Amino acid sequence: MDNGQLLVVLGAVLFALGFAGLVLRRNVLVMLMCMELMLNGVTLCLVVFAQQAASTAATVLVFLVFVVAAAEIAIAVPIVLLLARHKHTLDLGAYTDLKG
Amino acid sequence: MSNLLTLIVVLPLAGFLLNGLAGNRLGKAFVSAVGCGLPALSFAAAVAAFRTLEATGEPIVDVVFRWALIGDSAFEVSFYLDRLSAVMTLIVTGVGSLIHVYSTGYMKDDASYARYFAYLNLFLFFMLSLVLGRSLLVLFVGWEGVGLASYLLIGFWFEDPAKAQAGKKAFITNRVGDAGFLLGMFLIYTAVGTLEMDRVNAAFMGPELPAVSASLVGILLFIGATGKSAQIPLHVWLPDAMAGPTPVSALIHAATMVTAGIYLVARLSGVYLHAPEASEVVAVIGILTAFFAATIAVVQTDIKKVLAYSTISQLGFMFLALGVGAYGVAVFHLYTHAFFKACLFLGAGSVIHALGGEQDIRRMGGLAKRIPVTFITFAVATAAIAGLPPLAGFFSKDEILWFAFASEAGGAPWLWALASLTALLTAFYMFRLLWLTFFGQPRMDAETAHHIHESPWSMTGILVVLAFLSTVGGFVSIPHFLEPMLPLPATDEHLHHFEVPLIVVAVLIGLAGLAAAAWLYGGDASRAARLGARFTGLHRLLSGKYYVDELYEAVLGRPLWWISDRIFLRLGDRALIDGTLHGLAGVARLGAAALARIQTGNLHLYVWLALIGIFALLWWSFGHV
Amino acid sequence: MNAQTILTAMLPEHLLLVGILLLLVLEMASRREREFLGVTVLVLFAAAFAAARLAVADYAGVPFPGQFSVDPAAALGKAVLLALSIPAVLVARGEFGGTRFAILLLSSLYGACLMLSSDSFLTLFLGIELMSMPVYALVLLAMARPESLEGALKYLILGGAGTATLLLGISFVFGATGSFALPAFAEALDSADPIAQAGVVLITVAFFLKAAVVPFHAWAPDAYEGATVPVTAYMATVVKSAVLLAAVRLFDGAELPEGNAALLAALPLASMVWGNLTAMRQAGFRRMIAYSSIAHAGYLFFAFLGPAAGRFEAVLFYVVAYGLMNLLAFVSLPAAGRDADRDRLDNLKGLFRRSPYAAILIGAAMLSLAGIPPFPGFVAKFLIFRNVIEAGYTGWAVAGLLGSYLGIYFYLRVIQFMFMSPGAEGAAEEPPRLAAFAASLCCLLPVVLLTLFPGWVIDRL
Amino acid sequence: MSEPAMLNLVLFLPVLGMVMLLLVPRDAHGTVRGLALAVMLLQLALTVVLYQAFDPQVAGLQFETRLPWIADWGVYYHIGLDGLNVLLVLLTAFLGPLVVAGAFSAIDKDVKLFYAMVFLIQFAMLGTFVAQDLFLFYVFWETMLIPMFLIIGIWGGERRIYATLKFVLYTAFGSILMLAAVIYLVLSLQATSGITSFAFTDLYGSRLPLDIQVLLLGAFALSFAIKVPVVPFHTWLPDAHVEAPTAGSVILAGVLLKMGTYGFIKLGFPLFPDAARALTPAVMVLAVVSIVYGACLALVQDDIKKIIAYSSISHLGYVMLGLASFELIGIQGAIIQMVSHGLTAGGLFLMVGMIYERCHTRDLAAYGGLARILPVYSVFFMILTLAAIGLPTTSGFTGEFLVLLGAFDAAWPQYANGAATWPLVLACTAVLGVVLGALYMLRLAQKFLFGESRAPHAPLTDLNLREKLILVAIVAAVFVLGLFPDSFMQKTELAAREYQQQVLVEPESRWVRAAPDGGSP
Repeated sequence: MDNGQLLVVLGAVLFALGFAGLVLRRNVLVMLMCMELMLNGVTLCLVVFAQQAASTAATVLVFLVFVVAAAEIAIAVPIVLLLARHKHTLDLGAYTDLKG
Repeated sequence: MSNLLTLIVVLPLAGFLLNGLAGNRLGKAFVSAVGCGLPALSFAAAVAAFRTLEATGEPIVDVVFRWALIGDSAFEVSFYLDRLSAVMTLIVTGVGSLIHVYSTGYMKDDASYARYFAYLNLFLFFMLSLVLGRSLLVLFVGWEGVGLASYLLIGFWFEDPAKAQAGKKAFITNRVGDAGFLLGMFLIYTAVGTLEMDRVNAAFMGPELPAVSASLVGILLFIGATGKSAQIPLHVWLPDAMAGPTPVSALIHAATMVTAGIYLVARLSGVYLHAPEASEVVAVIGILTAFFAATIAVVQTDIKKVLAYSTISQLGFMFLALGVGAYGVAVFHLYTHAFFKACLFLGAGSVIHALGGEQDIRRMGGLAKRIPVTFITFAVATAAIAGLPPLAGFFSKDEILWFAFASEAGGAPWLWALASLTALLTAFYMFRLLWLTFFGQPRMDAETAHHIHESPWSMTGILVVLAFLSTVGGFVSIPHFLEPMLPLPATDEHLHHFEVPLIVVAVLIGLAGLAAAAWLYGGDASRAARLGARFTGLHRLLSGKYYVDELYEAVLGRPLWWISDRIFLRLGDRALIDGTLHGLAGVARLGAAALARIQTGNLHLYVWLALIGIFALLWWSFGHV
Repeated sequence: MNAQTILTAMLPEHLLLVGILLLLVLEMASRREREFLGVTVLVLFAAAFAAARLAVADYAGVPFPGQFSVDPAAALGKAVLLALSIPAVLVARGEFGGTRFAILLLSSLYGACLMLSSDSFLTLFLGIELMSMPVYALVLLAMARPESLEGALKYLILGGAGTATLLLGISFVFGATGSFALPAFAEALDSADPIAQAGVVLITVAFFLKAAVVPFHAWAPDAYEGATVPVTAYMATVVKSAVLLAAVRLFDGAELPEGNAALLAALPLASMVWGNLTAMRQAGFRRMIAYSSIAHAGYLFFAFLGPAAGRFEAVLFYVVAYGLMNLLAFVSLPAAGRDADRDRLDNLKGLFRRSPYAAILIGAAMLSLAGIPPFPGFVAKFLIFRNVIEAGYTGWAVAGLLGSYLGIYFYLRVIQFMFMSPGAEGAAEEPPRLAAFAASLCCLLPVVLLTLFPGWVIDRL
Repeated sequence: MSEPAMLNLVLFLPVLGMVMLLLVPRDAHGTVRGLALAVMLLQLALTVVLYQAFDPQVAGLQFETRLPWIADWGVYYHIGLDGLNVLLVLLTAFLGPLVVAGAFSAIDKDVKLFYAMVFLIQFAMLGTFVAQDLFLFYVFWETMLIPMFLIIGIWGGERRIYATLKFVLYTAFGSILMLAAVIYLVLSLQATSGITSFAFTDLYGSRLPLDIQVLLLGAFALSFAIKVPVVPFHTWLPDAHVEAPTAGSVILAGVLLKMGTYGFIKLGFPLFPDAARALTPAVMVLAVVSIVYGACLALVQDDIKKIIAYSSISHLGYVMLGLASFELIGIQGAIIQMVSHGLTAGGLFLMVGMIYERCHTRDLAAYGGLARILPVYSVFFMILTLAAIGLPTTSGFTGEFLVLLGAFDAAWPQYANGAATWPLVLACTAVLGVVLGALYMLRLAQKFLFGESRAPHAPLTDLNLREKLILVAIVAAVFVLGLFPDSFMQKTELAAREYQQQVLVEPESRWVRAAPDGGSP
């Protein structure tokens, strides 16, 4: 098992960790971080594959991912802020008005 | 005139339409004119047709229109007049017209006078198409039609639920018979390929028989006959049918409609000649009906009910004749019976009329002097039915007895014995009726007694005519007239020396009945009372009409209702079918609730779902690579 | 690559861009909402028209080889999407906080267009993100209602997870095939390499999530309910359609290998049942439509069981019929004081007495969504299931039809409210706005066309 | 005007009527009613002209129109008259004006919408009958649901919502499976013979392997059987009838149920002859069960409408019996019986509606002796009752008699040559059904018309002129069909024979004999 695969697995693990975080952590901000974690996992995989295939396209995609991640946070943070102001908590459990 | 037959049939129909649509507006005079005139005309037409038949000797066929042509099988509406249907037509139109005239007096004060005559004419129309119809189809049309007319007339005074009920009962009971009739008709059609009765007869008389058991056909058709002619087991409706106006009972339930069954069998004699089993059934059913009906009649107290059971019994006699192959004789008895039974009913009507609606003979008596004409005619008719010579009944009944005894087509001593016993009973209960009604002490309350009056001439006149006919009618030998088409059965040579003794016996029987009745009911009828007290059980059984109605109700009526209500409606429809559907709907609703509950609004749960989904898919796809 | 191609091929996109800029400028100039509305509609119309022209002209051009190409199908798809968004805008009057709504909408559409002519995963990814992100914001627009925040959050987080999943899938496919070109997906579909398999699955999941297929649907009801009517309409029709059309482009020629059929049949079937059942007990119109859209996503993905050739036709016709009918319902919704009231199904009670035509239009929409003839929804459904059976998946088709049967009830329920229930107490009737009328008109005409001459339309797909 | 154009006109007149209604102001009830009646009468007139022009000597379609609709899939707008649908079209057009006129006084809420819906359903029903293209047929078949859903749901009784949903969901379930079968059938034709077509004539006489045929026929038959309705798929009918407004019941009983039987004779059996022959026993058994079951249930009802509703089940059982006898007489009888039932049941429902308008109850116990209070009404009611019983000289007799004769005619030989006894048993049972028929109908007449007079809302006014005219029309038709059915049957004879051939002898068909796997995809 060479480094490449090792890193891919690592990336996958990061992704899984992020996902797990989404499921387990109650704090909304932490959940957002977990999302970032997922994206980082993906980035890692991408970089590895880019290395193997020596493709510039992959590298470009990596940068795209950064941009997207940033954008997502940019939208997410105000939402969280508004929610926090509204509910006075960051606990996800509080946000269950929409259901059924 | 080519389509004379159509005219015969259509005239009463015109009467029905005129009276039905315009009767109430145009007044009673018009109604009576139309109601009696058109039947009379059609009687005239019948006579004319009869003459032409006599002249040519060839049956008259009159095709009206084609009802249906399907593939190569055509159903035509056509009328057919031969000697048999000629006799019937004359009886129907003749007696029919008389009773119409009688009705003008009897129904004089009834509110729905027009409706009454409309129905009566409608009945004649259907009865004539029954008699004249060439194909079984047309006959069936008439068959059901007279049923309808009888239904309407029995329930004529429909405000009384019991009367309407009686009408319904008659209709339903007849329907049962009709089912058999239909099956028989279908069977004939499949076997012979036509429904025209002359062809059917020809086919069965022909060289090679149709590939079907004639007996089966015969029995099926006979089921229909039992319905219409009130034979066991479908006799139950006729007594109730007395709910109708008395002239109706006379016309429909004595003289004409109920004899349709006899006509049917005689008409299809070709079939029955090849159906010994069927004929045997006919004979046995006939004699049994005759006997049991007679026994019941002995204890009835309603004047019309007595006559009703006597009618059933007499019809039984006719079927006995048919059963032993003496078709002509059966028609002969039909013919005489039409006269004296009509006379009796109309007489009864006159009595009821005189007593202001009283029908119970226990509250009559001593009327002989008060209403002499009615009495005399009634007495004559009674003698006729009792079979006293030289009255009409004597000839026909005697011939029946003779053939029941000696016919080679199923005649047997026991038939004769039972028939004679029945004849004795007949004589007895008829004279009993005569006595209780006309002799002895008046038993009605003073009020009624005060109002007793002889009926108007329009009624009495008819009574006289009918009485006269039942006196001389016997001298017209119908069997002889019908011989060409309905040959009498051969009789056993060895028995011929019995002929004269039998006649004597028959006469003695009649007189015996007379004597018995006189002895029992003479004076204050105390002997009868004592006799009744002696045999209470028997008495109850008889006055209970052997409890056949109750039996049917218990065996058919209630179970049918129970099954329909409990099994079909509650269990089948509500529980099983709708239950299942509602169950499914409930399942869907529950599912919806369950699924909606998953949507708790908790994001974690949502992500869980996604996660599970992903892993499931991954696992699955690795499984399937 | 030459400027000429870039100009013509990307004309719709360019027009959208122009529109955005124009609005930005306008915002400085004036605050008149009507003008923003006018401009937006104009731009959308122009863009749609341009796309349609390209499609009719059978134009095919490759501005950015390997990344972005335009073929008639893509152009047609764009035209449909752009056209569908017009009614949503028309009823959005009052939703405009300044120009935000319009700008976000246009940019989201830009992303949608990008998806439809993407040749590589890069463009596809870019398109999807560019389409989704503004929608997160759009959901947020109804800030007045706290639920909208919640809806936006849920949408955002699940959407983000979807993005990540997509990317991971992409990277796996890339790893397995060493290429970002879309055909790589088809390649991976057949390959036995577990990495490739994983990639395929993850990408499919991402699309399921964006199109709200069970069990990745959970965000949809909340987001739909959180958003305001026009936004919901936009999400339910345009976004979903864009995703599906993109999926068609992704699968392109790929026939499903026997094994993978269930992959694309099982979950859609599940979402038919799930969506239809859950919709039965909804009290809010948007939420009900959300579940119905979940079910419809199911039908749409069934199209992928069918032979590759027929997919685009089937999906496109379906989204047209489905989108039009949804919009028809949304634009005909009776206005009410509060947006929340407007959403309540009770608000529809006795609608026929108050405004018969609105009731009739909504009714028609419901019946069409239920797939009852003669409405276009039926032909669309017929087309899809015909393809499925043609591909030999009779069993799945029957199952799917039965699943769609479950849906009939709740659509009828709406009609029952409108026609058979006594009127809602004190439902104030404000006269229908011109815009709303125009909106319903530009839904209705195509609907009539689709109803009477489906053949004519299908010929042109 | 050429006949084909005229047929199209007849078909689309109701749509025109709807458009015209749009222009009428909402509250101008008088105008709406007048317009509706006028359109319906015009339609009837045109239909009669067409009927006269229909040539009984010509086999196959007449007044045909065939235009491409969805050309890609071989779907055509293809309509025409043939022996099987000509009478039903006539019946539909005949009942149209009566329904409209009958509703004049009954419907006073949303009048405009009501007549629009009546038009719509008229359109859908006519379309179903004249369609010669499976897709078109299906579209019309389903479209019919919408107006009926509204008619029952808006103008119905207390439990109308339950009833109407039950009706729609019941029916839609059948149609869904039928849709699958339709698609499958067309595709297999495509696969076996390369023809892509929905035309009946192309699809007839499928050569699929028996098991597949049975499945497909099952799917078709289910949806038809629900519509007929055949026991045990009937429970929607009583509810629908009871809750529906008079007009709804009349349409339902008069025409709509016939769509089911028509489906069997026009599509179900001819499309899958082998399966049809294989399933005949089942069909006949169900038919007879319906006859008896329906009659028994009618016997124990106390709601007048329910009695007539269940009697419909029983009567349509006769139709099914005739169709499944594959005997010319039986088939002809079945067709006549369809029309006859349309007249009698329709008429009876109208009459129930008339009394309901006066007394606002359908409970049999509430009535009695109407013959005294409402003589004219009672006469008509009696006539229709007797027609329902199948008394000779009425249309009911023509139908029942021929059906039973046909059934017996088909059954007896099998029994005689020892092949099978069950057909004979069934035929005889059906004949006994005649007795039950008299039983429940007379029970109704008995309690309703006779006995001492009582009614919830005395004094009652007898029929007015409008009502009289309606009933006279129906009764006249009943007697014409009972006394002179010949000319009608001539029109249908060729078609009936064709149908018989299609099922019994293997006809030449567009289907190339398929491979065992049915050549299905």
